[in-house]
Amino acid sequence: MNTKVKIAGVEFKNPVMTASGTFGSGMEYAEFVDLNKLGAVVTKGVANVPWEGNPAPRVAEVYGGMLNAIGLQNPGVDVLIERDIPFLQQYDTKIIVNVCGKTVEDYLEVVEKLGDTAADMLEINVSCPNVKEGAIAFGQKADCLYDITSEIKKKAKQPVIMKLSPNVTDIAEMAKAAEAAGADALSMINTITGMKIDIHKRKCVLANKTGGLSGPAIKPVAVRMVYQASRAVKIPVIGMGGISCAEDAIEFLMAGASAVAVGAMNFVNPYVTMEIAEGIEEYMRKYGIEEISGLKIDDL
Amino acid sequence: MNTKVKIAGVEFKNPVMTASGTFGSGMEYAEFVDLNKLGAVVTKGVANVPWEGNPAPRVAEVYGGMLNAIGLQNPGVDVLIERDIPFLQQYDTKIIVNVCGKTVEDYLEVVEKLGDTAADMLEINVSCPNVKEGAIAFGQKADCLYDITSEIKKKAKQPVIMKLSPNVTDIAEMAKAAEAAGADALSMINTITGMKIDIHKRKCVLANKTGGLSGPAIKPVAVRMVYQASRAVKIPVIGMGGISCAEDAIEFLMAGASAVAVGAMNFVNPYVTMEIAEGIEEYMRKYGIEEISGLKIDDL
Amino acid sequence: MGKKKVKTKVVSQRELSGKGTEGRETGERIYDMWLETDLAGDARAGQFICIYPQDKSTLLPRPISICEADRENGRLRIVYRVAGKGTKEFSHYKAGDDIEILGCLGNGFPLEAAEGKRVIIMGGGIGIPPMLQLLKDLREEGKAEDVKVIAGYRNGQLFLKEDMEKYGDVYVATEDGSAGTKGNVMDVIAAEALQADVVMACGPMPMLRAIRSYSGEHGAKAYISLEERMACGVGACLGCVCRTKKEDAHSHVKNARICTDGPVFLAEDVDI
Amino acid sequence: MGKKKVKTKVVSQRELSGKGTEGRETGERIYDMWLETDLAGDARAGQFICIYPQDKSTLLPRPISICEADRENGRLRIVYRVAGKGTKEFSHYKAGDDIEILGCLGNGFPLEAAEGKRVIIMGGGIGIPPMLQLLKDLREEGKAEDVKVIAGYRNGQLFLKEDMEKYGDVYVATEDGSAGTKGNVMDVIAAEALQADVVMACGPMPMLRAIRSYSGEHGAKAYISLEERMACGVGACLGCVCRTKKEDAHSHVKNARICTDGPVFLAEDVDI
Ligand SMILES: Cc1cc2nc3c(=O)[nH]c(=O)nc-3n(C[C@H](O)[C@H](O)[C@H](O)COP(=O)(O)OP(=O)(O)OC[C@H]3O[C@@H](n4cnc5c(N)ncnc54)[C@H](O)[C@@H]3O)c2cc1C
Ligand SMILES: Cc1cc2nc3c(=O)[nH]c(=O)nc-3n(C[C@H](O)[C@H](O)[C@H](O)COP(=O)(O)OP(=O)(O)OC[C@H]3O[C@@H](n4cnc5c(N)ncnc54)[C@H](O)[C@@H]3O)c2cc1C
Ligand SMILES: Cc1cc2nc3c(=O)[nH]c(=O)nc-3n(C[C@H](O)[C@H](O)[C@H](O)COP(=O)(O)O)c2cc1C
Ligand SMILES: Cc1cc2nc3c(=O)[nH]c(=O)nc-3n(C[C@H](O)[C@H](O)[C@H](O)COP(=O)(O)O)c2cc1C
Ligand code: FES
Ligand code: FES
Repeated sequence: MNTKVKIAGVEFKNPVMTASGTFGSGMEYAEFVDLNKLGAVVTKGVANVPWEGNPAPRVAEVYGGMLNAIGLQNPGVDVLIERDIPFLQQYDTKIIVNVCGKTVEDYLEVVEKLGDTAADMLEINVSCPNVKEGAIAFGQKADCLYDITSEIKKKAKQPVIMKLSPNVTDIAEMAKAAEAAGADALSMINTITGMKIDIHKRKCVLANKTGGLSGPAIKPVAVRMVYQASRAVKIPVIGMGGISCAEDAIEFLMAGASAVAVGAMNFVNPYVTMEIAEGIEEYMRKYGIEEISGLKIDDL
Repeated sequence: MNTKVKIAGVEFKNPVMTASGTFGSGMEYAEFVDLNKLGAVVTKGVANVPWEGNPAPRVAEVYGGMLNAIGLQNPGVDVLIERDIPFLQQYDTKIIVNVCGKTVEDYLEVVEKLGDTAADMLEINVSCPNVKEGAIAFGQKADCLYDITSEIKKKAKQPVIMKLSPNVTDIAEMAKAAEAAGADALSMINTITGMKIDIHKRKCVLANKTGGLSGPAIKPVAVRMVYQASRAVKIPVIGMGGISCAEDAIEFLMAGASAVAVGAMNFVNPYVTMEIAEGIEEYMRKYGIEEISGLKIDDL
Repeated sequence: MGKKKVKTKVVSQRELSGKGTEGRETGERIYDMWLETDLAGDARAGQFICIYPQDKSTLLPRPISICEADRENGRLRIVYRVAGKGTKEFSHYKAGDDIEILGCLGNGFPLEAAEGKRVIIMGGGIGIPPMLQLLKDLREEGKAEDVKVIAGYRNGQLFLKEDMEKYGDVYVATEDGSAGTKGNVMDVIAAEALQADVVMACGPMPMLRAIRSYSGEHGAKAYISLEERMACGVGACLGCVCRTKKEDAHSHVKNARICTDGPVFLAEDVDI
Repeated sequence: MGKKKVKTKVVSQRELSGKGTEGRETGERIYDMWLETDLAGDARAGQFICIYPQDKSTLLPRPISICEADRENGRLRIVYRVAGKGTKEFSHYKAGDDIEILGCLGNGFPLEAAEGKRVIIMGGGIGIPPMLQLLKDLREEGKAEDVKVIAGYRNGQLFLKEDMEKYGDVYVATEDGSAGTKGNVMDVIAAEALQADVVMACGPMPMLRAIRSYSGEHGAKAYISLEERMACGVGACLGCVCRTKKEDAHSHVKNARICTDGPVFLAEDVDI
């Protein structure tokens, strides 16, 4: 049995990754998780310069999940390169750096700076719903997505994963646009825009009013989108959205994902990524499945 | 204190309605609920002719909610007019008939037949994600939505509520299109398309593969959409999606809804609609709010 | 007294597949629970109740057949298999716990159809529980000419057999041949050359299909209890349909609601 | 021993605001729970733990301060107010129940800052609990020149007052004037003409702001414990930030994480 997966030429020891923004730079969870046991650590979105993000409250709990409006606070790519990447290099796991920006130029600057680092792949977040300056449009309009993907592909030294927004009418169309522009892989879903109102305080719980919904509540939507997108394109899809256990991860792999990432559930169970990696193995053993790709069901 | 609300000239004794498709034609829940206590009963979607709907399994449970792919099974508008409307007329509640169709002509036929009935309002479902023949496009493209709304408005004798799909990039744009075409009110959200895979049977739980997600899991998305849409248009919005208690209903009313509808939670608590109507009154009493419209928070 | 959602108390619960019983190694865990509720007052054999799990990740009620109804004392018995999250939760309930149920739902078996007839009751696997109350009612009404019971089990774990034997002879079939006839309920009919005018049955789909063919071939009326995933349990959501041969009177299409028009159907009326 | 998520047993729980205590009618329900866990071994005053509710509609852990740490016997005490779903669930726990906690989190109060200083500890409302362990530790270390305690309550429901009095005099303020000085903790300072080189405090934001101004005006160092909504509790999600005066060393922006860089901050460093 073999749990290795290869995505755009990069080999991962298993298909379990951390979802960007939910695992810090790996450092914070290294006390709980043996990072050597993960396919990859995906870091928090990083921009060309430090971002302060949104005012607090930034998180709110909702039924079966949470809303967040962190607003992509980050220390800037230079700090990531000096501090976080070297930290992750100590471990036998792949490093995927999640990139955010307000303009195409912002993205390109980060991508170029990352070119000579140990980052194995770049994940381009064109879908964060919490940034006002228009970044959201990149992930919600197929032509914008096409353009930014092509630009990034021209500069990127590492394979590029485009991380798609679920807040769209047609995910397959977006997936195709990214593929056509040269994306090496896709990841999905980012959070679904939501809102919570405190009816006693008579105001939004989040300072930013709206925030991104994640956690088990969104899993059916995520599975559906992974299914639709993975069957619309030939490039691999990394699936995420509400994964809380190995069974959930397997559901994504069956739907068509080549790997999975775990987000909000790290907060509920800091050991969850390792448990999922083990659980997938167990399932494969039980059903005599040799390769991760054998989990995919072509004819669902 | 006054719990009455007026939507497009129709007066409801309170803002609590049943969500289409979750309350049959009222008959099924009349054993549990005193229909006289509800603002309105919204009937299951009805077409010009009987529809068989999708094969079973049609429902699946997911975290904090359910998927359904009923496929709009219905006995056709003639049966509704002969059997269901007279049944509802026995009660002191408003009757809203939910209308579905595959073509514009289908819709128009139903709308015309309903013209001389006791139906108080028509709710046009342009958003059911489970019908294959293209009906979905009406609710996912602003220009199609505009066209079908104008056509229906030309024929409809009753005020028309356009029920919007959440499976769109920009709900405010859709809301504006419906308003521009003459819609008297909007309702939202319909279900979000999702999927569930049985990893042991290795196939989709629903025969239709995908289904519509409803229940508490979708509430934050629904509140956000009601907020965005109600602030983009001047016509009233009826809010729904995951309402399970009075607090949830109040959240929608604060976000900008003029009334609310309760769907999947009827299945969990058949008395929930009545409890919500009472709970809203209690809240108003506690906070000294005189009118339902006083719950809306302009400056959220 | 109509359908109601009520709080009820668990009177007792025990595992039927507990240690010492045979076949436990196959992993089937079967539980037997008595509930205190006045819904029992007019419960009919073949009806079911819905139980709401407490775990808030699971919202929908679980349909479970009435296995026995103590109408005088207001008690219902259910016997169920641990199949997933909901039934797993139920298996942890103890005497005195409060749970919420919706009942009594569905039509139940038509006792009047047994009048003057040779009746065979057939239960397969977790379809056996509703057969107990059916057997009791047929015995008590006493209008059938004859009532025989066939119970098909997977293995030697013969739950409810003793309970049913209080009311008549029980023919047993086991898949592994560890008791009774090796095979299924239909094999018992063949092996014992049993004859019936009316069959009433509940069990897995292949068994129900076999009964349907049998009834067609032998001119017997077969009443079969069907299962489907449910949401409302009361006929409102149209989630639980089965295909019917003719247009259904309520739906006006060839679909009937198992929760309200069923779960018991005349086999020749449905398309299974 | 580092941060861990562990299963722990409830040793005991009682309601501090139970019948017979004054002020119950205001509706504040305060509970006092002891947990058995070796996380107690190196718990510091001002640190907190996160408790995971069992109710699956609520997933995020609830941060609750350590009120007392029995380091030898491996026990932690928490005192909390029923504020919503999670704390309501906690209030139903009984001795022997298993619960899951994450701990010990955050930095805690800097005991070394008290060395040779006149220290005033201030707790307001549900900010009082962490003051108990802080007081004990300051007493036991014995390096402060003087330690005084001010506890601000809403009403006569003076929870934890007796516990704190074991370790020193406690000045009380109540909003309704039913005990001690009428007003808040700052009113006690004025009324009693108390002086401090170092203030360590936890309580509602207006109180912390007042302490911050006081410390500026009187040249005292004020260490204040902040609160914010949390998701991870371990510094990974950036959910729980507070604004800082200068660029934070970790974040490189003017935001620090309350869960890891705090919850205790030097008042002059934060922008509240
Ligand atoms: C009319 C009727 C009577 C029944 N009587 C009995 C009985 O007496 N004893 C018994 O052990 N079982 C009975 N069942 C089956 C029982 O309902 C399921 O085993 C149970 O719902 C499984 O729930 P779960 O949470 O354990 O499984 P999960 O798989 O976690 O359930 C997920 C969802 O699927 C539904 N579901 C799963 N399996 C079935 C099924 N076979 N039929 C219908 N819904 C299902 C659940 O209700 C739930 O909504 C009956 C079913 C029906 C329709
Ligand atoms: C470092 C720290 C220490 C704390 N120590 C104590 C203590 O010793 N005793 C005590 O009674 N309370 C304490 N609190 C507050 C306590 O965390 C909240 O009262 C509790 O989380 C409310 O949860 P709930 O489920 O009852 O309320 P809900 O309103 O149902 O909670 C919904 C969500 O909001 C969060 N939330 C709600 N109120 C607060 C709040 N005030 N602070 C942070 N998150 C909140 C919850 O954690 C949850 O994620 C502390 C908070 C922090 C940050
Ligand atoms: C607190 C938080 C912060 C996040 N930050 C980022 C981010 O910086 N970049 C990004 O692409 N996605 C970010 N996400 C989205 C997650 O990576 C993931 O796509 C989403 O949460 C769905 O997965 P989940 O349901 O498992 O959490 C964030 C999510 C959360 C909850
Ligand atoms: C079983 C089921 C059937 C439904 N049928 C219809 C329908 O016929 N027409 C329609 O407009 N919406 C239909 N809906 C959508 C609901 O009216 C409602 O918009 C949605 O379920 C969200 O509300 P909820 O989360 O409270 O269920 C259906 C929903 C369910 C669960
Ligand atoms: S379960 Fe809803 S109609 Fe049968
Ligand atoms: S709660 Fe996640 S960083 Fe503090």
